[in-house]
Amino acid sequence: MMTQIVLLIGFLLSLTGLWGLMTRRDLFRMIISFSLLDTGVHMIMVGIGYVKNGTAPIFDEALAPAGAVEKVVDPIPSALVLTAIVIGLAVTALMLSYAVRVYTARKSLSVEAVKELRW
Amino acid sequence: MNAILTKALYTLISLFVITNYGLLLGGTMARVRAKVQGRIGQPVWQPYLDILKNNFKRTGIYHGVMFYLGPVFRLAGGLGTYLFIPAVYGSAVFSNFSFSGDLLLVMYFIFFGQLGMALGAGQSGHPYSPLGVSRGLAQMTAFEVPFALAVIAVASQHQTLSITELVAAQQGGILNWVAFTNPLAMIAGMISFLGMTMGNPFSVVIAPQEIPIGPPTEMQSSFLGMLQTNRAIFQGAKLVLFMNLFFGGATNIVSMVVKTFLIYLYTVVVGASFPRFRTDQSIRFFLGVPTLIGIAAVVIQML
Amino acid sequence: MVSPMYLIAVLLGAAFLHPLFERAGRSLAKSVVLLVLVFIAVLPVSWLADLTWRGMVPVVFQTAGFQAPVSISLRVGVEEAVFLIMINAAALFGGIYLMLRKSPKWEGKVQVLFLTMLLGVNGLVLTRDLFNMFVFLEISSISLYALLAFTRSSDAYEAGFKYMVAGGIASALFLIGVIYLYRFTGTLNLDVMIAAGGGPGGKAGLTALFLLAAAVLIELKPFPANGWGADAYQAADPGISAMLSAVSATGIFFVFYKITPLLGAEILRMAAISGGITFAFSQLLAMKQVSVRRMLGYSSIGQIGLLTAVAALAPMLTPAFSQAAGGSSLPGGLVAGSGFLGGGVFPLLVLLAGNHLFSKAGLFWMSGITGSVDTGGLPERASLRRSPAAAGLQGLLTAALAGFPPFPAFWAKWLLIMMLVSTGSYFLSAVILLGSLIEAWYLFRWFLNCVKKPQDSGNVHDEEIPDDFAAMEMDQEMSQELRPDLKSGGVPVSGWGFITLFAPLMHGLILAAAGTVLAFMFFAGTPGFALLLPLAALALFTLLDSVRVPFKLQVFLGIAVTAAYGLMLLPGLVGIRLVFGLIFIAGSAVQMVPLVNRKGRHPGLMGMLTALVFSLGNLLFFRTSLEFFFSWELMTVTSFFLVSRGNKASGAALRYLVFSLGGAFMILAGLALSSSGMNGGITAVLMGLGFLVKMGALGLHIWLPGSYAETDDDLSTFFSSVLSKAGLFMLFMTAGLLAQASFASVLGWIGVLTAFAGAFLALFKEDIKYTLAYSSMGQVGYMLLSFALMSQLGWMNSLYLAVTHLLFKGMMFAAIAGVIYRTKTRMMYQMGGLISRMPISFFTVLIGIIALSGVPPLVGFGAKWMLYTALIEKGWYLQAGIAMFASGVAFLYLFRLIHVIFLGQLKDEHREVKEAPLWFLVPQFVGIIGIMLFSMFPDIILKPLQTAVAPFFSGDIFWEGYTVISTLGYWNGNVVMYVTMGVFLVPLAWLLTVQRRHTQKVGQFNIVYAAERPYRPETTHFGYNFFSPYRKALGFLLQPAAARFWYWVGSIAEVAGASIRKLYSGNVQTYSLWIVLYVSIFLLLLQGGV
Amino acid sequence: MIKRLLIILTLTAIAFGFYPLAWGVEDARQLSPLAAGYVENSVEELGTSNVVTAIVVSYRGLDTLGEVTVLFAAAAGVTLLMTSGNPERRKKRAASRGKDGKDGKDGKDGSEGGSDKARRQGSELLAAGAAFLFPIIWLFGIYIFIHGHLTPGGGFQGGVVIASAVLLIIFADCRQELGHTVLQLAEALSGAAYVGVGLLGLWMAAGFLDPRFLAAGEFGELFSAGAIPIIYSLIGIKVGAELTGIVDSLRRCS
Repeated sequence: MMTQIVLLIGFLLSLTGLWGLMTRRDLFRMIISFSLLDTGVHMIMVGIGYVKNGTAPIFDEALAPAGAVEKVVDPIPSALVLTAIVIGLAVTALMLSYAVRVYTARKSLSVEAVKELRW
Repeated sequence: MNAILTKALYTLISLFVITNYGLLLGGTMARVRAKVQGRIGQPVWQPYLDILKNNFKRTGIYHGVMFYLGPVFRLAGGLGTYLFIPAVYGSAVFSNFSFSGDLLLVMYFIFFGQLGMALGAGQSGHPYSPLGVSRGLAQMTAFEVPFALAVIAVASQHQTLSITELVAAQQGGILNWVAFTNPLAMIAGMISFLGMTMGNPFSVVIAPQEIPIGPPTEMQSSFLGMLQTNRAIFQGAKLVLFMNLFFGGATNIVSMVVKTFLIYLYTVVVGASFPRFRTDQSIRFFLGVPTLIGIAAVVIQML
Repeated sequence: MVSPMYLIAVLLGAAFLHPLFERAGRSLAKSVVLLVLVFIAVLPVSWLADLTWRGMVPVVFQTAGFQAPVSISLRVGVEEAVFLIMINAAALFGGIYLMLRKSPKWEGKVQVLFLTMLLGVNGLVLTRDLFNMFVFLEISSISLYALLAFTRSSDAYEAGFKYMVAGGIASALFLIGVIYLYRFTGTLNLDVMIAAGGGPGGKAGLTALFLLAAAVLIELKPFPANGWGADAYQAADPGISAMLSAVSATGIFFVFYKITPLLGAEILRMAAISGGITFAFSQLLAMKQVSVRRMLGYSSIGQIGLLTAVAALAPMLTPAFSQAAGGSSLPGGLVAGSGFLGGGVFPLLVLLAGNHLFSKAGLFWMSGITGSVDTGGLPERASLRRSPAAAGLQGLLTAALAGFPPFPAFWAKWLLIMMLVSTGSYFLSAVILLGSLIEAWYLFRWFLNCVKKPQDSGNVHDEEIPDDFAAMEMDQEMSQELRPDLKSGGVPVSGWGFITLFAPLMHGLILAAAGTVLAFMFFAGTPGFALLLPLAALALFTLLDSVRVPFKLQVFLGIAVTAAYGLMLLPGLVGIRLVFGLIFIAGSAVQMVPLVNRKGRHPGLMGMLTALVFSLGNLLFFRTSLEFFFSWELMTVTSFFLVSRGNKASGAALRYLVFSLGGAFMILAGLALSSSGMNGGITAVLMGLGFLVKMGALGLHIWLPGSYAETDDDLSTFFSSVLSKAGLFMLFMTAGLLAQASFASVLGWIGVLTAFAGAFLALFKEDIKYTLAYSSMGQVGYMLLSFALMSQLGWMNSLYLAVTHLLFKGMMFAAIAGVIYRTKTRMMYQMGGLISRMPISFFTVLIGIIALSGVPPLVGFGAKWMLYTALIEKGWYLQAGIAMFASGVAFLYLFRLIHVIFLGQLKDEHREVKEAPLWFLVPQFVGIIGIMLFSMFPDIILKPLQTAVAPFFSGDIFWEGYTVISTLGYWNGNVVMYVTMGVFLVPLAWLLTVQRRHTQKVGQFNIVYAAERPYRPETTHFGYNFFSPYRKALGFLLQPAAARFWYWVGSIAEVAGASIRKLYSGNVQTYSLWIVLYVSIFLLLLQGGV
Repeated sequence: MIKRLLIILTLTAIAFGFYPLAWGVEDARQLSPLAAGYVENSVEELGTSNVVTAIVVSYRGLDTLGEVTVLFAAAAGVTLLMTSGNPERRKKRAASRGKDGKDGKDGKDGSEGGSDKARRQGSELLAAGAAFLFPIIWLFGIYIFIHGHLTPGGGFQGGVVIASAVLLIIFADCRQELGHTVLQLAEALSGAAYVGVGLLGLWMAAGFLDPRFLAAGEFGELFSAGAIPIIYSLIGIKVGAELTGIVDSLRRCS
């Protein structure tokens, strides 16, 4: 149940991102929509990793290494999502600087300003 | 050796006959034409006089080698054309050199003289000469079409291209003539013959009446004489050819004279009774009805 | 084996430390980067060595000291090694290209990003872990995103943004797919998944797999979701575009190749469909492009699409491949080769990918070096002519990309079509062939626009008559200034340092070397590698050019090697092959002589020429269809390059290429069909059409006049008198296929109509070369007609015509070339009266036209006699009638030719003209001697021909001394000759006697001219529009119906391209819409269970 | 409008396609064997108490290396985009940033982007707070990445925290000059060191990026789990440096 909720939210988020990407006219808004898409995907990844009433896979007083297998969530998606987040961050940064550049070159942030190349 | 000598002798005889016959025929026809037009006309032997006069003219001018050779080519064309046709069927004297080539050879040898003449006229540098040449050649290609179709029809009818065999196939009764066994071919051929003789309505090439236009424009003295000689021989050759093709050839001189005279008369009559075509008109004419008739003749042979 | 970790470590270390290096000094940094590039280029080579010669098995390298799937593993197998060799080599030269270039400077972050991009691509190729794949994908993509900004133009920023949006969507899909795959299979390791039997089942599993595949496909820029890719190609710096196309695209394609075992049949089918569509549509799109780099970009997209389709079809093709490799259609060489490359479809993929990678990168660089931005040509009327090295290089790369032999794509094309047809997927093969045709079209259009002379309008397909006599002077000036042998040599003046050509040069060399090796592999079975002689000749003369050997020497050498080739080859031939062998080789050797007259340097000319002659010769002794096709294509491409040398030939050359290639593709299809056991009518039609194109049969002839006439004057003769026979020869070779009565009669009609059309069109030409070109067309028509008769006389006549046409057309072309060379004009009416200045040429032409028009007693009549006899025997009466008409018309234009040039009024500016140079006269003498001999003694040529056709047709003609006797008639050339001489000499003697000393020669204007003296030759010389009555009577036949038809076909393609372009509105949101649409459609189809 | 409709249709279509993924997956009952293996063996294999760290740094260390590279490439890209090519112009810009006035925007280096509406300077309060908080945040960041193998967090988190401190400073004073040399050195050396550690693993231990060439140490101690803390620290430094660089080159001062 938990998984499905997370997944649904994740997918909704991604679709929202796509929607914004395709409809918002402002470049920065498009970038924001893009990070929405990313976040949605990350949520999906986390949701996949969830195990029924499991806890974080970190051993401490509460969680002894022995027999931890039944008590923890899947650590792999967490590891992957970590990487994915950082990569998303990098892409967003680069996108932003591109947007800035487009603005300085075309004096406009409207998506209509980036239609020089076509056909 | 002996055989060659006799052959040479025969050739000379045959040429002598055809030359004189051609000249006389020309003179006669000129008279006929005059009569039709209500004139008295020139004496029958006028062509002889012209040739002699031209040949013994004191001064002559020429424009270059090809101009000099042009008439020679022309005459060679005429002589050759005649010499490859058997004039009289079964006669050793008049069989000429027909053994060395068949109908196709004759048809293509006609070009030989045309080409040489055209070259000679061309070098004269006179604009009218190539003008006449271009008209003449254009017209020639046109009337070649029905003629070729007629020839093909005849050849396919008798399954041979050898003139002698064609004549042989027409022996024995007037009904064996191609004219009757294959009338369409005959009609097509005879119409194209009108073009071949360059009389009216296809006479624009040499335009006899106006200031001289056409290949012979610059020709004079013995060059012109040579051309006139050729005209006689060539005329004779063509007549003989058509006689052989369509009218059963001739077994002796007399029948040859009669038949060729009639054939020639037919062209003169037509010429006297029709005005002149422009070149493009005559091209369209020949590629029109006559060609269709020729095709019909061929198609009949196909069926 | 060296661990691939070092590859990663070195790249990363260099990238991380690069700022410090640059602090120490730019040159140091540059050299470090170069070292790294060299290292990563060499490492895979060592792997390949280990894997093949040392016979190691593919190694899987573990990281972090744990076994996969616990840790990430990298695999080094033959596939990885081969692809990395190609990719890293391209990267190395790409780096060198960027380094050698003046601006923009290649330094700082750009170098860093270059390295990280390479790291990403190498990792993509090596890794076996899906998520790790994602990481490397992102590394390469982000580096590329950043590199796009290299040029700092606003377009670059725009393109970069679009690219990032698209890439972002793709990676999102990738992540979803990967995480679900992990969920369903419990692992991220590719090998484990494959071992577990491919991807997970079920709707969800399929969807996950599809998302993975879709992400990779989108990165490969499928139609229509690829506008952003084209934008990037267009806006990026050429060096970066090259990397984009060669390195990144190839790497991502390898990812797709890697995951194909996971994807089920359905997804693979969709990938194949998508790839095919992408290929076809990209070619259509590229056709309309103005920007060179966008055009090349679309071409890359198309090629990658083709690769995708092939990789996706692998399961279907592999059995076909093994069967074909075992079967006859592939020589043993390839089987060994395939084993060497890992077998299966893989070698095909390597050939396609490698060929595209190297040639495309090279072309991108060339566009950067020559500054060619617009497909319409080079800026400020510059022309690559002035730099033969660059022109040759671009030509080579273009030919490689278009798949001409010996380059890898040629073999790939052959294998692919063979396999596709053998598996019965005809539609795909047709699409591929059509696409390749279009691709060749626009690629070579660009090439021609780069090399054409500035004053070449590029669409010269017919004579251009100057407006009036004033224009005539200017025309002469221009032709004088244009003629390379009048200019002070064609010394190459390269606008840029030769060194900058290094990178494309290396790629060219790699491609050539690979092609040669492949040729050796494919022709391993054949005795001797004579098939490669053309390439050897090309290489030899290119070498001579590079060391600046004088051109005259080259010509003599060329004649010598041609003669040697003939001596080596001809003795082994008999019958028809021998006849054509003599035509091809002896004829060419003789006609090379006039080239000696050229001054200055002509790089590439002799090389192409000898290569052309050799490939023609190789046609003679092919045994397998591959050998034939190899030589055929080689002949096509070499002759194309010869045509393109003409002063105004670019348009004609393009037509020539497109038509020849189209014909070749038809032939290829026919061969494939027949090799797959379908010897039905369709095969015959395809191959017959292919050969007819080469012969310029009516309807397929519109390439012919331009390319015959616009070629350099001393080269036209090869096309007219030698090359046009190639198609005829192949018709003879494949006669068995075409022997059915229906085909024969159709061929016959085509032939006779071609003969008529040729003669008729020649009639109205003022430009002498066009007259001769159409005349050749007509003659070939006669040959075709006689061939179609399928009778002894017919075939004899066809061969007889082939030989005699070589003689008289060769010598006429030589004479005319001499005349043009002296008078500096091609317009006949501008000449005239030249007989007094050039008597020998006149005599040649006289003999020529007598022979050609078939007037007795010369050889021409023999042809007519046999033709009509055979036609009437066969019962083709109507054809005979048309043929006679055609020959009459031929007589017209021939007379016009000789009269207007040599007779009539000599022009003032030609009064000092001299006879043509000796080198032009040599072939004329040869021709005259030959013609006289054959006319005098027809039997010395007819009897051998009779024996040549004896194996096919029993004799129904026989001999009686000199008289040849058919069932219908007879002909004694010997006696005819004597009689003609007699009747000619007697009147001549008579004339000489009666002409006494009073006969005198008079001046030019001394004519009876309506009582006034003409003072200008121009006004007196009747030459222009000579047969106006004919035009008046039959002018309506001159409608260029065929040209219109083909123009219509071409415009259909262009319109299609133009309408598809509308999809690419340039709006990034539309682009992303297409992407999502692409995904959703295929996704729904998939879940719909299609 | 048509386009809008098409977009809606497309999105519904793809949502329909995603449906089986979203709804077809139940909660997992137990770990996948691979994950179970990690949970069971990470302690004795690597001696990390944070399994995720074990995976990120060691088992899937190559991913992490690549991740660092991605960030590095992005930083390089941002620098490439944001600074015009030639260094002397960059110097000029730095100089102009040093002193007041509108001459901050010069040439085509794009610094006039957004400068049409002058941005307000950071307030006194912000400046003081930033100065006070800066070391603490730094300390916190360092703590996070050296304890990455024991507690939640790690190199990336730490690096981000550090960069955020710099961001705070820049908020306070946009014209704050950063030591580019230091940044560059830190970035380059930490990255190279990371690669070097990986190679050490290859030479001295079982494979590339194998942290076990150092003693596993006492479980749960700070100096344990082999080279993992070192790697994480290097990552932390590198990430911090790179993000700082990004922030630096993205800033636009009036």
